[in-house]
Amino acid sequence: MTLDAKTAFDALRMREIVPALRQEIGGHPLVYLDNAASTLRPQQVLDAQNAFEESSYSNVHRGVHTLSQRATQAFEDARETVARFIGATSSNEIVFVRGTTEALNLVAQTHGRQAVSEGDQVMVSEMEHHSNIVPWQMLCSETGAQLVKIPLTESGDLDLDVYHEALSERTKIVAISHVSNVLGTKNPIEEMAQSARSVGATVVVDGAQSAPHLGVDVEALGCDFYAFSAHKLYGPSGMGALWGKQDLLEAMPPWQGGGSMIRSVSFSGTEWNELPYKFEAGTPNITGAVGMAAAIDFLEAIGLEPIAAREAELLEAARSALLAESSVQVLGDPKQRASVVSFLIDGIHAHDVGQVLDQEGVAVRVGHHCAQPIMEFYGVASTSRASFGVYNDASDIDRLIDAIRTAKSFFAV
Amino acid sequence: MTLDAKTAFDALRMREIVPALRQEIGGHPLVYLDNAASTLRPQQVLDAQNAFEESSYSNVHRGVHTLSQRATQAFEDARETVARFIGATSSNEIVFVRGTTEALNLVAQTHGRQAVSEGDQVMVSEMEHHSNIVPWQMLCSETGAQLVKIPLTESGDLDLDVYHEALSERTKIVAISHVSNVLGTKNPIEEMAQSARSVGATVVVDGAQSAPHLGVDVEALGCDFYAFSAHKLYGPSGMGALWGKQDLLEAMPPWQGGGSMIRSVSFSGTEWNELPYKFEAGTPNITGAVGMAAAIDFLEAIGLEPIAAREAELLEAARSALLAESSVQVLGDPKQRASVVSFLIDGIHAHDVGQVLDQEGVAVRVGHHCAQPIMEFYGVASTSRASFGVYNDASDIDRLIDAIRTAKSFFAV
Amino acid sequence: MSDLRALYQEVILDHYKQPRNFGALDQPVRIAHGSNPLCGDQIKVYVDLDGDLVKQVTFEGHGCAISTAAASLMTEAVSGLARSAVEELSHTFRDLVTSSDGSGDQADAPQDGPDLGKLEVLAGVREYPVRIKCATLAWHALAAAMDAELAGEADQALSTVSTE
Amino acid sequence: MSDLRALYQEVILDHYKQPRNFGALDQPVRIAHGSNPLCGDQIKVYVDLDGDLVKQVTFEGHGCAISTAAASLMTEAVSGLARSAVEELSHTFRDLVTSSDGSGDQADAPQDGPDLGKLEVLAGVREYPVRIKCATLAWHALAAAMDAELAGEADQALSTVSTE
Ligand SMILES: Cc1ncc(COP(=O)(O)O)c(C=O)c1O
Ligand SMILES: Cc1ncc(COP(=O)(O)O)c(C=O)c1O
Repeated sequence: MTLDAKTAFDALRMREIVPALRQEIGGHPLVYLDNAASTLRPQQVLDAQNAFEESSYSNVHRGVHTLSQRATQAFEDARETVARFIGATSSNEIVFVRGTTEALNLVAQTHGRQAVSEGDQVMVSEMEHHSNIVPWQMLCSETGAQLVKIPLTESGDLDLDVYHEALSERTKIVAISHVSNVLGTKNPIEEMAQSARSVGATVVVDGAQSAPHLGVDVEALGCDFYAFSAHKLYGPSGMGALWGKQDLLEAMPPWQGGGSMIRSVSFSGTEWNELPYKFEAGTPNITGAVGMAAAIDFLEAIGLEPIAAREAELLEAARSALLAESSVQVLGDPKQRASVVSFLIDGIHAHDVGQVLDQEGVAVRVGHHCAQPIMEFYGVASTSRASFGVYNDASDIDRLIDAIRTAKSFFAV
Repeated sequence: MTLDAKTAFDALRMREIVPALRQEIGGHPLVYLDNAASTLRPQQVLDAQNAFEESSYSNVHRGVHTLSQRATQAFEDARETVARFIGATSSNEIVFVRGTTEALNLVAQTHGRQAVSEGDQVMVSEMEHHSNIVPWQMLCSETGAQLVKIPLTESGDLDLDVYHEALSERTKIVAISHVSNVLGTKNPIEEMAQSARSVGATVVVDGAQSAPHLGVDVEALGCDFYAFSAHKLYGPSGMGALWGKQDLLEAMPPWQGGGSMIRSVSFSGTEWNELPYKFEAGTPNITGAVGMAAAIDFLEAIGLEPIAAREAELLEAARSALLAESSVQVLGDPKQRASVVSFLIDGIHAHDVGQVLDQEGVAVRVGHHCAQPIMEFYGVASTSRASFGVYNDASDIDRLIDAIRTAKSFFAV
Repeated sequence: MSDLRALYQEVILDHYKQPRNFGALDQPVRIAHGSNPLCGDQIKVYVDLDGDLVKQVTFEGHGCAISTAAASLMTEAVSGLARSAVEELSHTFRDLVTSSDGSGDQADAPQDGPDLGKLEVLAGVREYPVRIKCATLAWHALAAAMDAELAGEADQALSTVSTE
Repeated sequence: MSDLRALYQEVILDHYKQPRNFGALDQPVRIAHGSNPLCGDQIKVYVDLDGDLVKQVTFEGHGCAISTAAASLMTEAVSGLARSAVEELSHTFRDLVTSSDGSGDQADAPQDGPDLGKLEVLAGVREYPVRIKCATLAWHALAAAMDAELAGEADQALSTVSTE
């Protein structure tokens, strides 16, 4: 660990900062290694939300009264924060949504329906989360387009040769995750986006696992859409953002109809509102936006670079420790990776691994992680997964390994 | 006010219970009469959310570890609470959504697309909120169906003769609000639903303004879908529920694809999950569900009957006081009504009314209230609207009238 | 009440009650609509242009005190000016009503640009972000009218959002 | 660790490591698949029926300790019983693993119904709601097999949800 980063994290004393980390599970202090599924909220995020509820909450937009103006201000400030966080040129390009899944469905059901017709192709990778497969499957079955798979290699990387080869004028959309939630693979978006652009395809990036862990710059990535969830970056559930290039967003039809996405409504016809409101029908998650911005403030105060560096060290330390452990197998060995590692213990089903680890106070996720195609590729039904966040440290890895040993001895493997 | 209800509300000492009510606006204690737009949260709702965040938060479903089990339990308990609150037979019939708007769009884009074809009719009333117009307009323009309007009468009631007359075999969907957010009209859903059923139309009820104020029993209403928002019933924003009859929900295709709404995913095909998960793609607003259930507990502890009785008295007192005031006009005089009244002051634009009232610490909403067809019907551009909630009392009406007098004298009308 | 006076200065109330240059022009060279969906306000601005000279501007429509007074004051301020001077004035006016973004610091007001004269009375709007659009509606419509290449009607909807 | 022992009793670990009646039946009268998408577990249950008698039940598949042991214990418990007795046992077993809903009160366990014998070792599952489906997977598949009107294969997917 670099000295600077170490200081930053020591100074944070995470267990004091994140209330949920103060609890004991099975008589042991909680070690939370399920960050890829969802993160725990720092006190300052909860405080920001509570303070907002107590002094500024009201419905946003339209209102003349003081609370409604405060709420609108806070809501739009949050949009600015999100835009800045991912390097968007304008906050008009930020659409607030429930999370990554809703963002991807929005793109599939608006831009997707515009861009894709019978005989066209939509490419998604074999390492996608179901949320970045099913919306495209639905689009393809609706339009008669073909869903094409960018295959995995044994190391857990994408087979880029196949990818470049498969791209053609027929490819209209390429949808890929920035970081895999099972393998931790960090995909080379810049390179992939460049090729996709050369055949005129739009590039949709599932940023659920990159936004919390890397410093993301959507302009530098060269993609057209980027989707992520607040609950994976220490913000509230029920909140997330879709970034899209302004010209694409402008050309897209609205998705949901209702209050706020219209300029005027009458029975003879309705005019849509400008960006981003065209895509935000109904009362949004107002307090959620405030919480998301507070979470971003929290991350930025530490610094995304130190976070990435620190988590990279934890990840490598965890991988080494797991690889050194008898009867333990690690899934994949991707070239570039971040924050997530999946493993198997010979002779112990992942479900039982998760159970024993929980009893030892170590929370990991077990199962197919909503990425069944990866399971199929490796020929396993499920894995155990440890995923890291800002509040983890080296002692958590020791606890993980100890718990794995307990499991092995309990099951006598 | 009945004695019992009085006791209940006195005992509550609302200003102590709802933190946002403790603030001063323009040097005056806040009088919040913008409940139809959104409500303020009682401390106990915030506490429930914070406690959940501190001890039980995690992603729901699938998880073996303790937090994930606690979170799943709390999330599904919330679903039970919501089901019970509106008299649903089974919690499988409760789909968690962002709010009323998303619920209505879900129905329009799934059931609507199934049920409606070219030449069919969708009926909505002239008093609908944009959220219960635009999704149907979009559906009609997509399918070639016709959007038919149930007209208003001068009193702000629906013209039921026209309605019954207009119903035919061609009518596939009737979408109506239970309570108008502008006029306070309480529509006779039972009667309207019965006629609709007799021609085979499904009945979609926008319950945004009824769920917080009346005791709702969806089975007794005789409708097929009922949509409402948590933020209008003292729960969090970004949260709401759609209730639908099980057989209809089962017959509907999914709307959004992703994690949790599938049983299995592979590139050769995907199987949908059972109800209600089929309609809940992605990580839901987990803490929001807990908050919504806490808000329902809060309401039920007071009792929906006392609430309705109390709010009815406040509404009638407010209407009388407004009608007695020179230069003030009240919009409509609906037969049955609840919790909302819109008014105009001759010679003062609603925007200016709102401004002066705000300065006096009285928060009302001004504008078209996302119901432009009502504005058109009455030939006004905008109104001022006072809407009541559990924490309002008679002194708030005095403050409203005082502030209106200030406005009149300030503008010399 | 003192805050109210800062927003609604006497001049504003006066122009609200008795708008100047109210009504259609018989032979306008340009017309533009403006609408503010936020409050349903509609405005129609009539412009009599003579080459580079803005000979006369009038307006019609119904709006709140701020938007009506702002339109009325605008018609007085711009009639008789060169187009370029109108544009400059419009710029300076928008700075006036937006610059301090509610911080209330008068010193933030722009020091350069043409003298705003009576238009200064609208400075109080800065404290009320939601009302800024009321104050600039007529100016947006005027700009649309002047930009329209051909005589005819231009539409200018002030973008806004409406949720509840 | 004491909690773990309550869930994973010795008998369970034994049946997990050495499942009884594991493998296909040569001439099954009924076969059913069961799957638990929660953990990817798949099971295939083979039933040899003779009229009303359940002559033999075997299973194949891969699962966690609980589901494997539950399947193994089930095959032992039901082979040789009348269909009606199997149904009764199945019922009593489901009550055993669900009744206390995690409250841990053994007194809540059903007192009536047939003697569960060794199946009692699975009672600890009650404390772990998410594992209940592991314990009942084989029983669901068995029920599907017995319900299937014709010889052939029945599919029984245990409903579940998966989010993250
Ligand atoms: C009658 C009615 N319907 C629908 C809505 C939309 O609800 P939401 O904005 O929570 O989606 C509202 C909110 O004002 C309403 O009053
Ligand atoms: C890579 C990836 N994509 C998409 C999602 C879905 O995110 P959400 O459930 O917040 O919509 C996840 C969540 O696990 C994920 O890890």
